[in-house]
Amino acid sequence: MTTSGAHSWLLAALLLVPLLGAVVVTALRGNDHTAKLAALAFSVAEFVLAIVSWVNFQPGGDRLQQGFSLTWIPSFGVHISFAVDGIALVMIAVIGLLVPLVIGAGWVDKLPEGRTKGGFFALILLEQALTVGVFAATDVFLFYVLFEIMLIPMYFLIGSYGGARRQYAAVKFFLYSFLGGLIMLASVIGCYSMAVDELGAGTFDWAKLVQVVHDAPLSTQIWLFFGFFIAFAVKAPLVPLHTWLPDATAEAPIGVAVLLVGILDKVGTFGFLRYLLPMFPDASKELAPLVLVLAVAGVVYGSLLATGQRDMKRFLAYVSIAHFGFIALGIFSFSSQSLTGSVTYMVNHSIATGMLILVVGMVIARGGGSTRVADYGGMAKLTPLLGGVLLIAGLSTLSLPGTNSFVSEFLVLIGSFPNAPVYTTIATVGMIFAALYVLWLYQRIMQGPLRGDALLPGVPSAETPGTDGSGAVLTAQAATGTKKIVDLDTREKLVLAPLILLVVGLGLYPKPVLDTVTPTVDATMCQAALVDPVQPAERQVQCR
Amino acid sequence: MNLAAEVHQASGVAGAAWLLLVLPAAGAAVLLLGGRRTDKWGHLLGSATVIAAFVYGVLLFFDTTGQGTEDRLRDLHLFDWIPVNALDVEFGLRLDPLSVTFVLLITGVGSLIHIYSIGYMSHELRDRRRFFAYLNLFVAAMLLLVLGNSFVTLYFGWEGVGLASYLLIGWYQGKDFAATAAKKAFLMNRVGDVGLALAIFLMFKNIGSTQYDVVFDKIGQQSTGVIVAIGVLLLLGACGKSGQFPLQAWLPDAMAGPTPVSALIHAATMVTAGVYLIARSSPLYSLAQAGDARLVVMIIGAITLLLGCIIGCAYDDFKKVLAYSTVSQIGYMILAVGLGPAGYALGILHLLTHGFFKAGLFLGAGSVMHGMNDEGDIRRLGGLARKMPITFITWTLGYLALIGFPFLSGYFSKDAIIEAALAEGGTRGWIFGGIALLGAGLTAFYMTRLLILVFLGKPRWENLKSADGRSYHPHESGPTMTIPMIILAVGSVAAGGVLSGMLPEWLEPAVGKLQEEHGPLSATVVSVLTVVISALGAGIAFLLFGRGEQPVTRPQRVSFPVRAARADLYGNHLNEALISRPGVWLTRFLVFVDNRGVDGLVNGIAAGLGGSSGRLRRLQTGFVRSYALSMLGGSILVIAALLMVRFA
Amino acid sequence: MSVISSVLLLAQEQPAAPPTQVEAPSVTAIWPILIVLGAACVSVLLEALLPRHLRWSSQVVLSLLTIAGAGLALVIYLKDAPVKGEVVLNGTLVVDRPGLFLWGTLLALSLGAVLLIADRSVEPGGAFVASAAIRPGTIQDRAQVASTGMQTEVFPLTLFALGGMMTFCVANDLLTMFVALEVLSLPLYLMCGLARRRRLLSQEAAVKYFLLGAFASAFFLYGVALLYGYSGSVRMSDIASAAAGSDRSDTLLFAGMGLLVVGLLFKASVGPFHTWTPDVYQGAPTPVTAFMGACTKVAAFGGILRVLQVAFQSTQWEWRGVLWGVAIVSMVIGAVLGLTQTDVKRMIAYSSVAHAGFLLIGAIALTQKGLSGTLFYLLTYGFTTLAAFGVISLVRDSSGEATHLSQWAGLAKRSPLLAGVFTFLLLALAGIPLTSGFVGKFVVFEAALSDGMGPLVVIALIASAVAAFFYLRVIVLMYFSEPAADGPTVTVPGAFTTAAITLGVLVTLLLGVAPAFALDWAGSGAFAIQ
Amino acid sequence: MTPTYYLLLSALLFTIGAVGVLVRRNAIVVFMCVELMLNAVNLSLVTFARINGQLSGQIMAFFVMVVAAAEVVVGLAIIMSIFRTRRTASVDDSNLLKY
Repeated sequence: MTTSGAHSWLLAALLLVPLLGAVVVTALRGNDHTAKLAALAFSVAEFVLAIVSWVNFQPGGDRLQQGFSLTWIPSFGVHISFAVDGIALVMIAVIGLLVPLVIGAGWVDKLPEGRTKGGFFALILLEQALTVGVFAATDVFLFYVLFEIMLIPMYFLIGSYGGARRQYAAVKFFLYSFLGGLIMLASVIGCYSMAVDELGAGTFDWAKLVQVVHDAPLSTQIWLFFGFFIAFAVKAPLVPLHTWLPDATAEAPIGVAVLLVGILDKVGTFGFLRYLLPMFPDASKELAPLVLVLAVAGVVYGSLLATGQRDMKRFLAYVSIAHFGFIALGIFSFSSQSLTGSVTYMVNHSIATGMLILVVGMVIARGGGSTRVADYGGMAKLTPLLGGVLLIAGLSTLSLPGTNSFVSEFLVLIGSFPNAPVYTTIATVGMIFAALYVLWLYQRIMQGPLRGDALLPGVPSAETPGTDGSGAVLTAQAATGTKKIVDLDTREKLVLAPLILLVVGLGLYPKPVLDTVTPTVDATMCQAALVDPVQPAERQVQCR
Repeated sequence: MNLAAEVHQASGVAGAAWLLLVLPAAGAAVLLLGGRRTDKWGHLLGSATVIAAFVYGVLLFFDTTGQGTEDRLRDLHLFDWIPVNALDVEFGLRLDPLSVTFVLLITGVGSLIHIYSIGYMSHELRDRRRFFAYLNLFVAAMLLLVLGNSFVTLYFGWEGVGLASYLLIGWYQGKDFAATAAKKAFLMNRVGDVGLALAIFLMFKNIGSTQYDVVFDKIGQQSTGVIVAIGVLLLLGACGKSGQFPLQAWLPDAMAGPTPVSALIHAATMVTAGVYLIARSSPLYSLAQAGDARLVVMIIGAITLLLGCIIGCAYDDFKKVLAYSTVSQIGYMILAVGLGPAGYALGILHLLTHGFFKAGLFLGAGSVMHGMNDEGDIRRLGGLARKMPITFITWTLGYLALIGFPFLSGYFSKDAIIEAALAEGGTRGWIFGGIALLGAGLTAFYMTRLLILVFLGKPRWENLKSADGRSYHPHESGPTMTIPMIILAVGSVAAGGVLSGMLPEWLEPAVGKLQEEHGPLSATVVSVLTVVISALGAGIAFLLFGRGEQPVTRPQRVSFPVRAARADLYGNHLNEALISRPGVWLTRFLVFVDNRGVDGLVNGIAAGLGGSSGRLRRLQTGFVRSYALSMLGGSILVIAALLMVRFA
Repeated sequence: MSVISSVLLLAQEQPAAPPTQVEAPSVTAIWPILIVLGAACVSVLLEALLPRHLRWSSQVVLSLLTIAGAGLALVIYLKDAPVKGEVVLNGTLVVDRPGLFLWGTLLALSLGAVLLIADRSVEPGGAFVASAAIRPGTIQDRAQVASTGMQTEVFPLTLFALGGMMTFCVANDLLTMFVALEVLSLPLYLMCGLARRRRLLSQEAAVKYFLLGAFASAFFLYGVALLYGYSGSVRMSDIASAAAGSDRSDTLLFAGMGLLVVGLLFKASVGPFHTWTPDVYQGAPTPVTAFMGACTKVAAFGGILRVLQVAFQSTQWEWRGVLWGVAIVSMVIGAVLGLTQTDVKRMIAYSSVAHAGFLLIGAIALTQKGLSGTLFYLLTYGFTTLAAFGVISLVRDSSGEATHLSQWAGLAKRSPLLAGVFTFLLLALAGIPLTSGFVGKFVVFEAALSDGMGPLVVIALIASAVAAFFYLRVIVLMYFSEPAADGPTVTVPGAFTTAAITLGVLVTLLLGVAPAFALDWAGSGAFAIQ
Repeated sequence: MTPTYYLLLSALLFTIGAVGVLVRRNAIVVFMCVELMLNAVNLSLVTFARINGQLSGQIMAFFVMVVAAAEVVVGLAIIMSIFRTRRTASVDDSNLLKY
């Protein structure tokens, strides 16, 4: 075992702790309570580890830190080698943050009969371990392996714990990603055999492969590019490869939806940054217009469809699709601002949308599980706090200045503008749509007179807003309590508090994240031989 | 003209300018997080923070005046906000006469309205502290808007005030129309914000920074195209925030919010942010290459001021008339700042005086509605002068100031603008000056109509009941409400006279020297002309409404212009027809496409595979001989293929 | 064998040459074959001589010992085996690295198969009919179903088949190959017909397999004849050299090759010559299906590899395109037809057709990589299938095995362990990483891609994505559906079946996680050409 | 008389056999057709031996006969068993396994 850089034990621990957790929790699944506590303990431990590893990360230092490597399949030069750079690090931190919250949010959820909390949380921890691995893998073969394995726990999470059409959703999710992955496999093999030709001995080491592939002839690059691109475009759903996401999100339990949108999909955009740009710079430049079109299409298309949804969870899926459009836009407009923006967008989207999903989940829980927007209305009267957090999550989703998402969206747009003014302008107009769908949702659920089947069973749900008078009547009914709807309890507050803190904190002082990410982004730009359109007055970004 | 020449680091008193942001923000935070616990003293805390901010503002003002004229541009760097290589957005404050002026306006009027609200919101004690929290939030955001030292920090405040106004318009969120109005306001603002954002992107692309000093320093070297583009995009932002044509439709609806909100946000401060933006960008607009941009600004201003007046003449809703009056007055300001160096100071001057009297007018309206079960239909009011004397007097003073009664504040500011407009010279001068004059007349008309229908004439409400079935018992409001009104009234009377002298050179470091041009008509002629026209308008109003009974319900059979005006000159219909409805259709269509088309294709492929599989497996008949046949066929094919490859 | 070989020797000698020149053939290399076939004869004798009640036990012991012994002999020989292989019995057999690898694979797989065959815990008396002579549907038949007797001839048959397979892999000339082909086929025909329950199906399977098999070997044989006519010899190396330059018309060569290959593809159940596969897999007793599915595939592809790489290397540019087509057809048929199968065994059968397509891709990449990749793939596939059928044999209801998919609904609730194991095997068949199936696919596709077969690889990947759907379907049924009211029970397997399944699963996992050593073996040497 | 004719004849016989397998229903007859194909092969083997002036082809013919004989044994056993069950040797009757 060779280690590169200090603190490689941290990374190893980051990989093993959730794995161990999964095992332990499975063992304890007989007793719900202990299992839940164990799961929470492990996830919190993982979060602490993530923070420690962040603290020990030197942004100025090597690109890849805290790494270690073991030989796996010598005949193919496959190694089990992990390491983190700035981008992977922040994503791992986000995973560490979200999982405990998801566990907390799912604390009291009702599961389908015959399923145990233990099993549920164990799968989540397993998924966590795998995703950490995906972000940290520095061996392309290993990356591919984890990229595919990652599907299986998620497949069972959706299929076993999901809603009515969960089988359809699970299979659809799996097949989409699996097909994408297989096509990527072709490209992986292609790169490998290029390495064989160039170096004599084949290797899957990411850094070496970059060296081998990145000056291949354009035609070759384009083929290999597409192999990776399709896989990643399915994961980070770019229109038109997105249709699995609404189904998956709609059927998955809330916590799983958070992981799906907040973490799994990020693997796609992460792949853009880690694999497409460095390995196929020419192809990336050549095909950037294509990707930009898809990205901007995603922004507009996703936003419009979000406004057209009747189901809250599908709504969330389309919102994410729009956001992934922004991320892709930032990545493929090739400026350090836009790239940094995209990375921070990945982080902030996980936080903001994660929060939004959790809050919507709390709304749904109060509405007796109905996900139809039309079943709700005027809830803020009964649950002002819930209304408040929904609004905060919404504002962060529409990236209002002062919330974390603003920083990233601003960076993406301002960074993309110099290279891709037209696309950026269209995307900027997308900001209006964002406001539209968020406020629409907030109005339908929280504002107006109290209404909706979910809140007032028996009272016909008013598609058209009822008059104020009837609203008053309904309020009276609710007060007399045909159905008891309570505001946030302590557990929910505890789950949401850190998110709100981050939403505001990172909105006002994003520097820590930016400083961690920017050096890695600069390194990526150098690998892809990209130059900032707007150069800093005093210094030019130096390539190591 | 090079503004960024000497920007100094702020120190001493000015060094603590961050207090201006922190005080109200902290107030808001405490009230929101504190929850019910703070119900008892929340309103006091809210007011206290703003008053404290005002006090500091005054200190800051004197500290600034203490500096030499050329040392009055000061930056206060707080921390790096968004630093990524070339882009370095710092979170800093710009302390110069312009921003300090706004600080005084915002905190001053803000304090008054906080105090006023204590009384006004006494009906709904349960939520009062949340109301104050929102007000504080607004003040903080507005201060950030005017204090920020880069366009990004400005944008931060810009959207922050948008949020606050969204929350406050939607205050009665149980009512759908309030919620809708709030949403509408936010969305139309966003349209403007997009313009502002794009302007910022352009700056970064061409200048490489978004800090005021750098931008203003380098803007001169940019191509005309860039300059005009930035100018127009900034204007788009201004239109959104300041309810200028074509984005004016949200402002009247915004009156769904409580009256103090209308007074503070939708009359005195937030809606004037557009004017601030253009004045702040004076180094850009003052450039010779920016002529076209400036012309667009003036056109927008002119159109809006007319449009506002005309609609104002037809409305029967107390607050909405005032709202449209605001629209048109801001039109004046925009027109003024559009005039360039000749107008920045005048625009700001009018902005300040307008801040005083319009806030006063709104508070008066609020006081009236407070006493009349929230009745806003002026046809159901009347003869209230005796019932609420203080309100009547203060309101009348504000009214006189607005219509430009000689030597009240409106007289100084508005006349100056008209004069400057005429002084623009040539047909331009005549057109804009003429419009401005006409506007003055119309303003006098609708304001007089308002005055008569509300305070004078016979009381029409005596045998009426309000919507919630109560009969009206008009009464004067308590001191917390009247005192602010009085103060504002004083302001409306005096401000113009006081400020018009000193403001121009006070602002000079920020917006440049006021260039007095002399148009075809001399100043005296212009002011006489204005007064005459205003008097004319007022007179006509008296003739129409002063005598005889006024119907309680608005007459339906009226001339086309009136109908058009009542329909906001079809602005909303236009939005509806051009944007909303097509948008809805498009969305429905896309949803269909996504389910049937994109997803349908995927499922179609799956179904196709399944179907073909179902059909193909029928070939597995179970008969040995058919299997043998397939084998034979296969082998024949293979051999044939082999031979063909070999021999052909 | 030696008799055959010496006669053949005569055949190859010039007629004039006196037979005295025959020297005693060296047999160290082929001890494994000799052991297996010898033991087969012995066990026939046992059948004849031992009383009924002793047969089962003695047969089981004998078979296991035989396989163990053959394995031992193999290991011993491996120590000092020449890397370039050695020719024995005057060139009828050539024992080279690939051949040895295939032997190892076959022995290991047949060990598992024998364990399954010998098992009597799952079904009292084992999966085989008490006496094949009893007519189905009669009283005696019902009696034999209940009885614990068993047609122990299965064991000698198995051993003969195994011997045939091992010979088939190392045959150096086409005639030996033909004989070996029959030696491995004929016992299988019989074994298919020996199911204890559902005997009609079983017999039907036997008939179909037999008729079609005979039909196919006729093709094979005619191909041999034509090639003999073309090159004047049936030794592969001679054919190769003749193909390199010969005055005879190429029609003979290519027609002959076509027929020959068809015969082989039939055995390997490559589409469109797969038609027997689903019926026979479904009808045959599950242990036999496991044996066929695993071992026949290995042997057949061993033969295909040798024929293509040794005999037809030089003409590859003529025939490669055609086999491309065959591979595509096979993958498509397997993947698409598998989608709508309702019987687990049939489903696996179609999956085997698809896998045959993948294997063929490796086989037509005439490189060292292609060879080692295909060999490795065979190893992985064999064990996975073996274990899969082992698991299938455990899910039973009153009328025997419950192979209809609808009966598998909600199985995970009844028996999580079995569901878990089967899921793992299905994922391996689908080629999910960390299972041997993935590594197998990887090496084969890698070889194909580096040999310039990109498009074929892409088609293969898409096919495997489609195939993944029907594996998922089973998983969905087992985990996400509610169990049927009168669903099947999961029998607790006895030692034998448990051992077989464990073997398969362990190997599948091991080769998925740490494939290095097996890859090295598979890549340790090329075919010996002489 | 050139050996080519023998080759053609054997090809013809092979084809007849193959067609027979396709068209005949009776299992026995089908099997006989297979035997016919094998013997067609024998013919061509012998012919080629003749052409090549070798013995080996003829020897192979013997091998084929032996193997064919073995095949007959197995085949008839199977066909017999199914005949006893179904009282018919028609291959079309046994198609329980399909689709």
